[in-house]
Amino acid sequence: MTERKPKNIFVEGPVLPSFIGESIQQHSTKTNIGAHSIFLGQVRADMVDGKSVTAIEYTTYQEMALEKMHTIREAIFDKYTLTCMHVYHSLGKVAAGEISLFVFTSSAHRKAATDACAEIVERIKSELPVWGKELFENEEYQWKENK
Amino acid sequence: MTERKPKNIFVEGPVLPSFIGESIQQHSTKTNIGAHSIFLGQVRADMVDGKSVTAIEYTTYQEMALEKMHTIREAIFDKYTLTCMHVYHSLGKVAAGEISLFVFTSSAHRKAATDACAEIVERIKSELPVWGKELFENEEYQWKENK
Amino acid sequence: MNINILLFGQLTDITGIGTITMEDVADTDSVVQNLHRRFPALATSKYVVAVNKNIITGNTLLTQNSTVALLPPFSGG
Amino acid sequence: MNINILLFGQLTDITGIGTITMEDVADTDSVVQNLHRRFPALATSKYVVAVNKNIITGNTLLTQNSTVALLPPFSGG
Repeated sequence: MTERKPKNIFVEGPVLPSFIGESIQQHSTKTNIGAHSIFLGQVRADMVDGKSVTAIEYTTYQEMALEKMHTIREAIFDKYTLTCMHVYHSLGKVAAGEISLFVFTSSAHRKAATDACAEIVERIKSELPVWGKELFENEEYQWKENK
Repeated sequence: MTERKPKNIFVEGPVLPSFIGESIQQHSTKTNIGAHSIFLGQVRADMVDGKSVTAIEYTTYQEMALEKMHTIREAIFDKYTLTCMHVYHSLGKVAAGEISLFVFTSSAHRKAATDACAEIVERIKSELPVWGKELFENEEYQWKENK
Repeated sequence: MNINILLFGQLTDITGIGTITMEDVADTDSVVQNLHRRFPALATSKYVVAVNKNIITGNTLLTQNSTVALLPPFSGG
Repeated sequence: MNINILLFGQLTDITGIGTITMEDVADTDSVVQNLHRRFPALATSKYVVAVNKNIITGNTLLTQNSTVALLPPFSGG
Protein backbone atom coordinates (compact mmCIF):
# COMPACT_ATOMS: atom_id res chain seq x y z
CA MET A 1 0.00 0.00 0.00
CA THR A 2 1.71 3.13 -1.20
CA GLU A 3 0.07 6.49 -0.84
CA ARG A 4 1.45 9.05 -3.27
CA LYS A 5 3.29 11.64 -1.23
CA PRO A 6 2.35 15.23 -2.08
CA LYS A 7 5.15 16.84 -4.09
CA ASN A 8 6.78 19.91 -2.60
CA ILE A 9 6.01 22.96 -4.73
CA PHE A 10 7.76 25.50 -2.49
CA VAL A 11 11.12 27.08 -3.23
CA GLU A 12 13.00 29.53 -1.03
CA GLY A 13 13.18 32.95 -2.69
CA PRO A 14 12.33 33.80 -6.31
CA VAL A 15 11.88 31.37 -9.18
CA LEU A 16 14.82 32.11 -11.50
CA PRO A 17 14.32 32.63 -15.26
CA SER A 18 17.27 30.27 -15.89
CA PHE A 19 15.44 27.55 -13.95
CA ILE A 20 12.38 28.10 -16.16
CA GLY A 21 14.56 27.75 -19.26
CA GLU A 22 16.03 24.51 -17.89
CA SER A 23 12.56 23.16 -17.08
CA ILE A 24 11.50 23.77 -20.68
CA GLN A 25 14.70 22.13 -21.97
CA GLN A 26 13.94 18.99 -19.96
CA HIS A 27 10.81 18.43 -22.02
CA SER A 28 12.61 18.07 -25.34
CA THR A 29 12.86 14.30 -24.85
CA LYS A 30 9.08 14.01 -24.52
CA THR A 31 8.26 14.02 -28.22
CA ASN A 32 4.55 13.38 -27.67
CA ILE A 33 4.24 16.97 -26.42
CA GLY A 34 2.95 19.52 -28.93
CA ALA A 35 2.11 22.43 -26.64
CA HIS A 36 3.37 24.00 -23.43
CA SER A 37 1.50 26.62 -21.43
CA ILE A 38 3.34 28.62 -18.79
CA PHE A 39 2.04 31.12 -16.27
CA LEU A 40 4.43 33.29 -14.24
CA GLY A 41 3.45 35.52 -11.36
CA GLN A 42 5.82 38.47 -10.96
CA VAL A 43 5.96 40.82 -7.95
CA ARG A 44 4.71 44.30 -8.88
CA ALA A 45 6.16 47.50 -7.38
CA ASP A 46 2.64 48.74 -6.60
CA MET A 47 2.26 52.22 -5.15
CA VAL A 48 0.22 52.39 -1.92
CA ASP A 49 -0.26 55.84 -0.37
CA GLY A 50 2.86 57.13 -2.11
CA LYS A 51 5.09 54.24 -1.04
CA SER A 52 6.16 51.53 -3.39
CA VAL A 53 6.27 47.78 -2.74
CA THR A 54 9.88 46.59 -2.80
CA ALA A 55 9.22 42.90 -2.14
CA ILE A 56 6.64 40.38 -1.01
CA GLU A 57 7.44 37.98 1.79
CA TYR A 58 5.53 34.72 1.44
CA THR A 59 4.56 32.33 4.20
CA THR A 60 2.38 29.23 4.08
CA TYR A 61 0.69 26.55 6.11
CA GLN A 62 2.87 24.09 4.27
CA GLU A 63 1.31 20.76 5.21
CA MET A 64 -2.15 21.97 4.27
CA ALA A 65 -0.94 23.72 1.12
CA LEU A 66 0.79 20.59 -0.17
CA GLU A 67 -2.25 18.43 0.52
CA LYS A 68 -4.45 20.97 -1.25
CA MET A 69 -2.05 21.18 -4.19
CA HIS A 70 -2.08 17.40 -4.42
CA THR A 71 -5.89 17.46 -4.65
CA ILE A 72 -5.76 20.15 -7.33
CA ARG A 73 -3.16 18.17 -9.29
CA GLU A 74 -5.26 15.00 -9.27
CA ALA A 75 -8.39 16.92 -10.31
CA ILE A 76 -6.53 18.60 -13.18
CA PHE A 77 -5.08 15.31 -14.45
CA ASP A 78 -8.58 13.79 -14.31
CA LYS A 79 -10.09 16.67 -16.25
CA TYR A 80 -7.43 17.35 -18.91
CA THR A 81 -5.25 15.08 -21.04
CA LEU A 82 -1.87 16.38 -19.92
CA THR A 83 1.60 14.99 -20.45
CA CYS A 84 2.94 16.83 -17.42
CA MET A 85 2.30 19.54 -14.90
CA HIS A 86 4.77 21.44 -12.72
CA VAL A 87 4.10 24.07 -10.08
CA TYR A 88 6.64 26.14 -8.11
CA HIS A 89 5.74 28.79 -5.53
CA SER A 90 8.16 31.00 -3.64
CA LEU A 91 8.45 31.30 0.12
CA GLY A 92 10.31 34.10 1.87
CA LYS A 93 11.28 37.33 0.16
CA VAL A 94 10.74 37.94 -3.55
CA ALA A 95 11.74 41.40 -4.78
CA ALA A 96 9.66 43.48 -7.20
CA GLY A 97 10.39 42.25 -10.74
CA GLU A 98 11.15 38.72 -9.55
CA ILE A 99 8.96 35.67 -10.10
CA SER A 100 6.99 34.03 -7.28
CA LEU A 101 4.81 31.54 -9.15
CA PHE A 102 5.62 29.20 -12.05
CA VAL A 103 2.90 26.95 -13.46
CA PHE A 104 3.85 24.75 -16.42
CA THR A 105 1.54 22.34 -18.28
CA SER A 106 2.20 20.29 -21.41
CA SER A 107 -0.04 18.28 -23.72
CA ALA A 108 -0.22 16.88 -27.25
CA HIS A 109 -2.65 19.57 -28.41
CA ARG A 110 -2.82 23.13 -27.21
CA LYS A 111 -6.28 23.35 -25.66
CA ALA A 112 -5.60 20.97 -22.76
CA ALA A 113 -2.34 22.67 -21.72
CA THR A 114 -3.79 26.19 -22.02
CA ASP A 115 -7.05 25.52 -20.18
CA ALA A 116 -5.38 23.44 -17.47
CA CYS A 117 -2.73 26.09 -16.82
CA ALA A 118 -5.35 28.84 -16.39
CA GLU A 119 -7.44 26.68 -14.06
CA ILE A 120 -4.46 25.71 -11.90
CA VAL A 121 -3.53 29.39 -11.44
CA GLU A 122 -7.09 30.27 -10.36
CA ARG A 123 -7.20 27.38 -7.90
CA ILE A 124 -3.76 28.18 -6.46
CA LYS A 125 -4.77 31.79 -5.83
CA SER A 126 -8.08 30.93 -4.20
CA GLU A 127 -7.35 27.65 -2.42
CA LEU A 128 -3.73 27.50 -1.29
CA PRO A 129 -3.07 28.74 2.26
CA VAL A 130 -0.29 31.15 1.30
CA TRP A 131 0.11 34.71 2.52
CA GLY A 132 2.00 37.57 0.97
CA LYS A 133 3.25 40.47 3.06
CA GLU A 134 3.98 43.49 0.87
CA LEU A 135 7.09 45.24 2.12
CA PHE A 136 7.73 48.96 1.55
CA GLU A 137 10.99 50.91 1.48
CA ASN A 138 10.84 51.72 5.18
CA GLU A 139 9.95 49.06 7.73
CA GLU A 140 6.27 49.31 6.83
CA TYR A 141 4.23 46.52 5.28
CA GLN A 142 0.71 45.48 4.43
CA TRP A 143 -0.89 42.07 3.92
CA LYS A 144 -1.87 41.29 0.37
CA GLU A 145 -5.32 39.87 -0.39
CA ASN A 146 -6.20 37.98 -3.59
CA LYS A 147 -9.25 39.15 -5.48
CA MET B 1 5.11 60.67 -41.15
CA THR B 2 6.44 57.44 -39.71
CA GLU B 3 4.72 54.16 -40.37
CA ARG B 4 5.59 51.52 -37.80
CA LYS B 5 7.57 48.83 -39.56
CA PRO B 6 6.32 45.28 -38.91
CA LYS B 7 8.66 43.49 -36.50
CA ASN B 8 10.32 40.32 -37.74
CA ILE B 9 9.02 37.33 -35.80
CA PHE B 10 10.94 34.66 -37.73
CA VAL B 11 14.03 32.87 -36.47
CA GLU B 12 16.08 30.30 -38.34
CA GLY B 13 15.76 26.87 -36.71
CA PRO B 14 14.28 26.08 -33.29
CA VAL B 15 13.54 28.57 -30.50
CA LEU B 16 16.00 27.64 -27.75
CA PRO B 17 14.88 27.18 -24.12
CA SER B 18 17.81 29.34 -23.00
CA PHE B 19 16.50 32.17 -25.21
CA ILE B 20 13.11 31.83 -23.53
CA GLY B 21 14.77 32.05 -20.11
CA GLU B 22 16.65 35.18 -21.19
CA SER B 23 13.46 36.75 -22.55
CA ILE B 24 11.79 36.23 -19.18
CA GLN B 25 14.83 37.66 -17.39
CA GLN B 26 14.62 40.84 -19.46
CA HIS B 27 11.22 41.61 -17.94
CA SER B 28 12.48 41.89 -14.37
CA THR B 29 13.06 45.62 -14.80
CA LYS B 30 9.39 46.14 -15.73
CA THR B 31 7.99 46.21 -12.23
CA ASN B 32 4.47 47.09 -13.35
CA ILE B 33 4.14 43.52 -14.67
CA GLY B 34 2.28 41.07 -12.42
CA ALA B 35 1.65 38.21 -14.82
CA HIS B 36 3.32 36.54 -17.80
CA SER B 37 1.63 34.04 -20.07
CA ILE B 38 3.74 31.92 -22.40
CA PHE B 39 2.72 29.49 -25.11
CA LEU B 40 5.25 27.17 -26.73
CA GLY B 41 4.61 24.97 -29.74
CA GLN B 42 6.83 21.88 -29.77
CA VAL B 43 7.31 19.51 -32.73
CA ARG B 44 5.71 16.12 -32.03
CA ALA B 45 7.17 12.84 -33.31
CA ASP B 46 3.76 11.81 -34.64
CA MET B 47 3.40 8.35 -36.18
CA VAL B 48 1.91 8.29 -39.67
CA ASP B 49 1.48 4.87 -41.32
CA GLY B 50 4.17 3.40 -39.11
CA LYS B 51 6.71 6.15 -39.80
CA SER B 52 7.56 8.81 -37.26
CA VAL B 53 8.00 12.55 -37.86
CA THR B 54 11.63 13.49 -37.22
CA ALA B 55 11.34 17.21 -37.96
CA ILE B 56 9.14 19.88 -39.47
CA GLU B 57 10.53 22.22 -42.10
CA TYR B 58 8.79 25.60 -42.03
CA THR B 59 8.45 28.05 -44.91
CA THR B 60 6.48 31.27 -45.11
CA TYR B 61 5.32 34.06 -47.36
CA GLN B 62 7.34 36.38 -45.17
CA GLU B 63 6.17 39.81 -46.34
CA MET B 64 2.52 38.83 -45.98
CA ALA B 65 3.08 37.00 -42.69
CA LEU B 66 4.78 40.03 -41.11
CA GLU B 67 2.04 42.37 -42.27
CA LYS B 68 -0.58 39.97 -40.91
CA MET B 69 1.30 39.63 -37.61
CA HIS B 70 1.45 43.40 -37.36
CA THR B 71 -2.33 43.58 -37.77
CA ILE B 72 -2.82 40.90 -35.13
CA ARG B 73 -0.46 42.71 -32.75
CA GLU B 74 -2.32 46.01 -33.09
CA ALA B 75 -5.68 44.29 -32.58
CA ILE B 76 -4.44 42.50 -29.46
CA PHE B 77 -3.00 45.70 -27.95
CA ASP B 78 -6.34 47.44 -28.65
CA LYS B 79 -8.32 44.65 -27.00
CA TYR B 80 -6.16 43.84 -23.96
CA THR B 81 -4.21 45.97 -21.49
CA LEU B 82 -0.79 44.46 -22.07
CA THR B 83 2.63 45.63 -20.97
CA CYS B 84 4.34 43.69 -23.74
CA MET B 85 3.93 41.01 -26.34
CA HIS B 86 6.60 38.95 -28.11
CA VAL B 87 6.20 36.35 -30.83
CA TYR B 88 8.88 34.12 -32.39
CA HIS B 89 8.25 31.53 -35.09
CA SER B 90 10.80 29.16 -36.57
CA LEU B 91 11.68 28.83 -40.23
CA GLY B 92 13.62 25.92 -41.67
CA LYS B 93 14.09 22.62 -39.85
CA VAL B 94 12.91 22.07 -36.28
CA ALA B 95 13.47 18.56 -34.92
CA ALA B 96 10.90 16.62 -32.89
CA GLY B 97 11.12 17.81 -29.27
CA GLU B 98 12.28 21.29 -30.30
CA ILE B 99 10.24 24.47 -30.09
CA SER B 100 8.87 26.22 -33.19
CA LEU B 101 6.56 28.86 -31.67
CA PHE B 102 7.04 31.15 -28.66
CA VAL B 103 4.27 33.58 -27.71
CA PHE B 104 4.88 35.72 -24.63
CA THR B 105 2.45 38.28 -23.16
CA SER B 106 2.72 40.31 -19.95
CA SER B 107 0.27 42.47 -18.02
CA ALA B 108 -0.38 43.88 -14.56
CA HIS B 109 -3.15 41.38 -13.82
CA ARG B 110 -3.33 37.82 -15.06
CA LYS B 111 -6.51 37.81 -17.15
CA ALA B 112 -5.21 40.13 -19.88
CA ALA B 113 -1.95 38.22 -20.40
CA THR B 114 -3.64 34.81 -20.35
CA ASP B 115 -6.51 35.67 -22.69
CA ALA B 116 -4.30 37.63 -25.09
CA CYS B 117 -1.75 34.81 -25.31
CA ALA B 118 -4.43 32.23 -26.17
CA GLU B 119 -5.98 34.51 -28.79
CA ILE B 120 -2.62 35.28 -30.44
CA VAL B 121 -1.88 31.55 -30.76
CA GLU B 122 -5.26 30.89 -32.41
CA ARG B 123 -4.78 33.76 -34.84
CA ILE B 124 -1.21 32.74 -35.71
CA LYS B 125 -2.33 29.21 -36.50
CA SER B 126 -5.28 30.27 -38.63
CA GLU B 127 -4.06 33.50 -40.26
CA LEU B 128 -0.29 33.40 -40.78
CA PRO B 129 0.85 32.11 -44.18
CA VAL B 130 3.29 29.54 -42.81
CA TRP B 131 3.63 25.95 -43.97
CA GLY B 132 5.08 22.98 -42.16
CA LYS B 133 6.45 20.00 -44.03
CA GLU B 134 6.62 16.94 -41.77
CA LEU B 135 9.77 15.00 -42.54
CA PHE B 136 10.07 11.26 -41.88
CA GLU B 137 13.16 9.10 -41.30
CA ASN B 138 13.55 8.27 -44.97
CA GLU B 139 13.26 10.96 -47.63
CA GLU B 140 9.46 10.97 -47.33
CA TYR B 141 7.38 13.89 -46.11
CA GLN B 142 3.84 15.17 -45.84
CA TRP B 143 2.42 18.67 -45.58
CA LYS B 144 0.91 19.52 -42.23
CA GLU B 145 -2.50 21.15 -42.03
CA ASN B 146 -3.77 23.12 -39.01
CA LYS B 147 -7.17 22.14 -37.66
CA MET C 1 -7.24 16.98 25.79
CA ASN C 2 -4.46 18.79 23.97
CA ILE C 3 -5.38 21.02 21.02
CA ASN C 4 -2.80 22.68 18.78
CA ILE C 5 -3.75 26.03 17.38
CA LEU C 6 -1.98 27.60 14.40
CA LEU C 7 -2.27 31.23 13.33
CA PHE C 8 -1.04 32.71 10.05
CA GLY C 9 -0.47 35.94 8.16
CA GLN C 10 -1.94 39.12 9.62
CA LEU C 11 -3.40 37.15 12.56
CA THR C 12 0.09 36.70 13.97
CA ASP C 13 0.40 40.50 14.04
CA ILE C 14 -2.38 40.36 16.63
CA THR C 15 -1.28 37.34 18.64
CA GLY C 16 2.47 37.84 18.36
CA ILE C 17 2.83 34.06 18.07
CA GLY C 18 1.91 31.44 15.49
CA THR C 19 1.29 28.43 17.76
CA ILE C 20 -0.87 28.12 20.85
CA THR C 21 -1.75 24.99 22.83
CA MET C 22 -5.08 24.70 24.64
CA GLU C 23 -6.36 22.07 27.02
CA ASP C 24 -9.94 21.13 27.75
CA VAL C 25 -11.62 22.63 24.71
CA ALA C 26 -14.27 20.38 23.24
CA ASP C 27 -15.01 22.08 19.96
CA THR C 28 -13.92 24.81 17.55
CA ASP C 29 -16.43 27.34 18.89
CA SER C 30 -14.78 27.05 22.31
CA VAL C 31 -11.35 27.57 20.77
CA VAL C 32 -12.51 30.65 18.88
CA GLN C 33 -14.27 32.15 21.94
CA ASN C 34 -11.20 31.56 24.05
CA LEU C 35 -8.94 33.21 21.44
CA HIS C 36 -11.29 36.18 21.03
CA ARG C 37 -11.19 36.74 24.79
CA ARG C 38 -7.40 36.67 24.85
CA PHE C 39 -6.95 38.65 21.61
CA PRO C 40 -9.99 40.92 21.10
CA ALA C 41 -8.68 42.17 17.70
CA LEU C 42 -9.11 38.64 16.34
CA ALA C 43 -12.88 39.02 16.68
CA THR C 44 -12.92 41.70 14.01
CA SER C 45 -10.43 39.92 11.71
CA LYS C 46 -11.37 37.95 8.61
CA TYR C 47 -10.39 34.29 8.74
CA VAL C 48 -11.65 30.77 8.16
CA VAL C 49 -11.01 27.81 10.46
CA ALA C 50 -9.44 24.51 9.45
CA VAL C 51 -9.39 21.36 11.55
CA ASN C 52 -6.66 18.91 10.62
CA LYS C 53 -6.07 20.83 7.37
CA ASN C 54 -9.70 20.84 6.25
CA ILE C 55 -11.67 24.07 6.25
CA ILE C 56 -14.83 23.76 8.36
CA THR C 57 -18.01 25.77 8.06
CA GLY C 58 -19.74 25.10 11.41
CA ASN C 59 -18.81 24.17 14.96
CA THR C 60 -16.72 20.99 14.94
CA LEU C 61 -15.91 18.57 17.76
CA LEU C 62 -12.22 18.14 18.51
CA THR C 63 -10.29 15.08 19.56
CA GLN C 64 -6.94 14.56 21.27
CA ASN C 65 -4.19 16.28 19.24
CA SER C 66 -6.54 17.96 16.77
CA THR C 67 -4.91 20.87 14.97
CA VAL C 68 -7.04 23.96 14.60
CA ALA C 69 -5.78 26.60 12.16
CA LEU C 70 -7.02 30.16 11.72
CA LEU C 71 -6.48 31.21 8.10
CA PRO C 72 -6.78 34.84 7.01
CA PRO C 73 -7.59 35.58 3.31
CA PHE C 74 -5.11 33.83 0.98
CA SER C 75 -2.75 35.87 -1.13
CA GLY C 76 -0.43 33.41 -2.86
CA GLY C 77 0.56 33.39 -6.50
CA MET D 1 1.38 44.12 -67.98
CA ASN D 2 3.70 42.12 -65.73
CA ILE D 3 2.16 39.95 -63.00
CA ASN D 4 4.24 38.13 -60.39
CA ILE D 5 2.83 34.85 -59.18
CA LEU D 6 4.00 33.16 -55.97
CA LEU D 7 3.30 29.57 -54.99
CA PHE D 8 3.87 28.02 -51.58
CA GLY D 9 3.93 24.77 -49.63
CA GLN D 10 2.51 21.68 -51.35
CA LEU D 11 1.69 23.73 -54.46
CA THR D 12 5.39 23.96 -55.29
CA ASP D 13 5.45 20.14 -55.33
CA ILE D 14 3.14 20.46 -58.35
CA THR D 15 4.76 23.39 -60.12
CA GLY D 16 8.36 22.65 -59.23
CA ILE D 17 8.92 26.40 -58.85
CA GLY D 18 7.75 29.08 -56.44
CA THR D 19 7.72 32.11 -58.74
CA ILE D 20 6.11 32.57 -62.14
CA THR D 21 5.78 35.74 -64.22
CA MET D 22 2.82 36.24 -66.54
CA GLU D 23 2.12 38.95 -69.09
CA ASP D 24 -1.21 40.12 -70.40
CA VAL D 25 -3.46 38.75 -67.69
CA ALA D 26 -6.19 41.17 -66.64
CA ASP D 27 -7.55 39.53 -63.54
CA THR D 28 -7.05 36.73 -61.01
CA ASP D 29 -9.47 34.36 -62.78
CA SER D 30 -7.27 34.53 -65.87
CA VAL D 31 -4.17 33.80 -63.78
CA VAL D 32 -5.82 30.81 -62.14
CA GLN D 33 -7.15 29.41 -65.44
CA ASN D 34 -3.75 29.80 -67.03
CA LEU D 35 -2.07 28.00 -64.11
CA HIS D 36 -4.63 25.19 -64.09
CA ARG D 37 -3.95 24.63 -67.81
CA ARG D 38 -0.21 24.45 -67.23
CA PHE D 39 -0.41 22.45 -63.97
CA PRO D 40 -3.64 20.38 -63.99
CA ALA D 41 -3.01 19.06 -60.44
CA LEU D 42 -3.43 22.61 -59.14
CA ALA D 43 -7.11 22.48 -60.09
CA THR D 44 -7.75 19.80 -57.48
CA SER D 45 -5.56 21.43 -54.80
CA LYS D 46 -6.86 23.46 -51.87
CA TYR D 47 -5.65 27.05 -51.82
CA VAL D 48 -6.76 30.66 -51.42
CA VAL D 49 -5.56 33.55 -53.56
CA ALA D 50 -3.96 36.75 -52.26
CA VAL D 51 -3.35 39.89 -54.31
CA ASN D 52 -0.66 42.15 -52.93
CA LYS D 53 -0.74 40.21 -49.63
CA ASN D 54 -4.51 40.44 -49.14
CA ILE D 55 -6.64 37.35 -49.47
CA ILE D 56 -9.40 37.86 -52.07
CA THR D 57 -12.71 36.08 -52.33
CA GLY D 58 -13.82 36.87 -55.90
CA ASN D 59 -12.24 37.70 -59.24
CA THR D 60 -9.99 40.74 -58.87
CA LEU D 61 -8.57 43.07 -61.50
CA LEU D 62 -4.81 43.26 -61.62
CA THR D 63 -2.52 46.21 -62.32
CA GLN D 64 1.09 46.49 -63.45
CA ASN D 65 3.35 44.62 -60.99
CA SER D 66 0.53 43.10 -58.97
CA THR D 67 1.64 40.09 -56.95
CA VAL D 68 -0.72 37.13 -56.96
CA ALA D 69 -0.05 34.41 -54.38
CA LEU D 70 -1.58 30.95 -54.18
CA LEU D 71 -1.69 29.87 -50.54
CA PRO D 72 -2.41 26.27 -49.52
CA PRO D 73 -3.86 25.61 -46.00
CA PHE D 74 -1.69 27.18 -43.30
CA SER D 75 0.16 24.99 -40.84
CA GLY D 76 2.33 27.29 -38.74
CA GLY D 77 2.69 27.26 -34.96
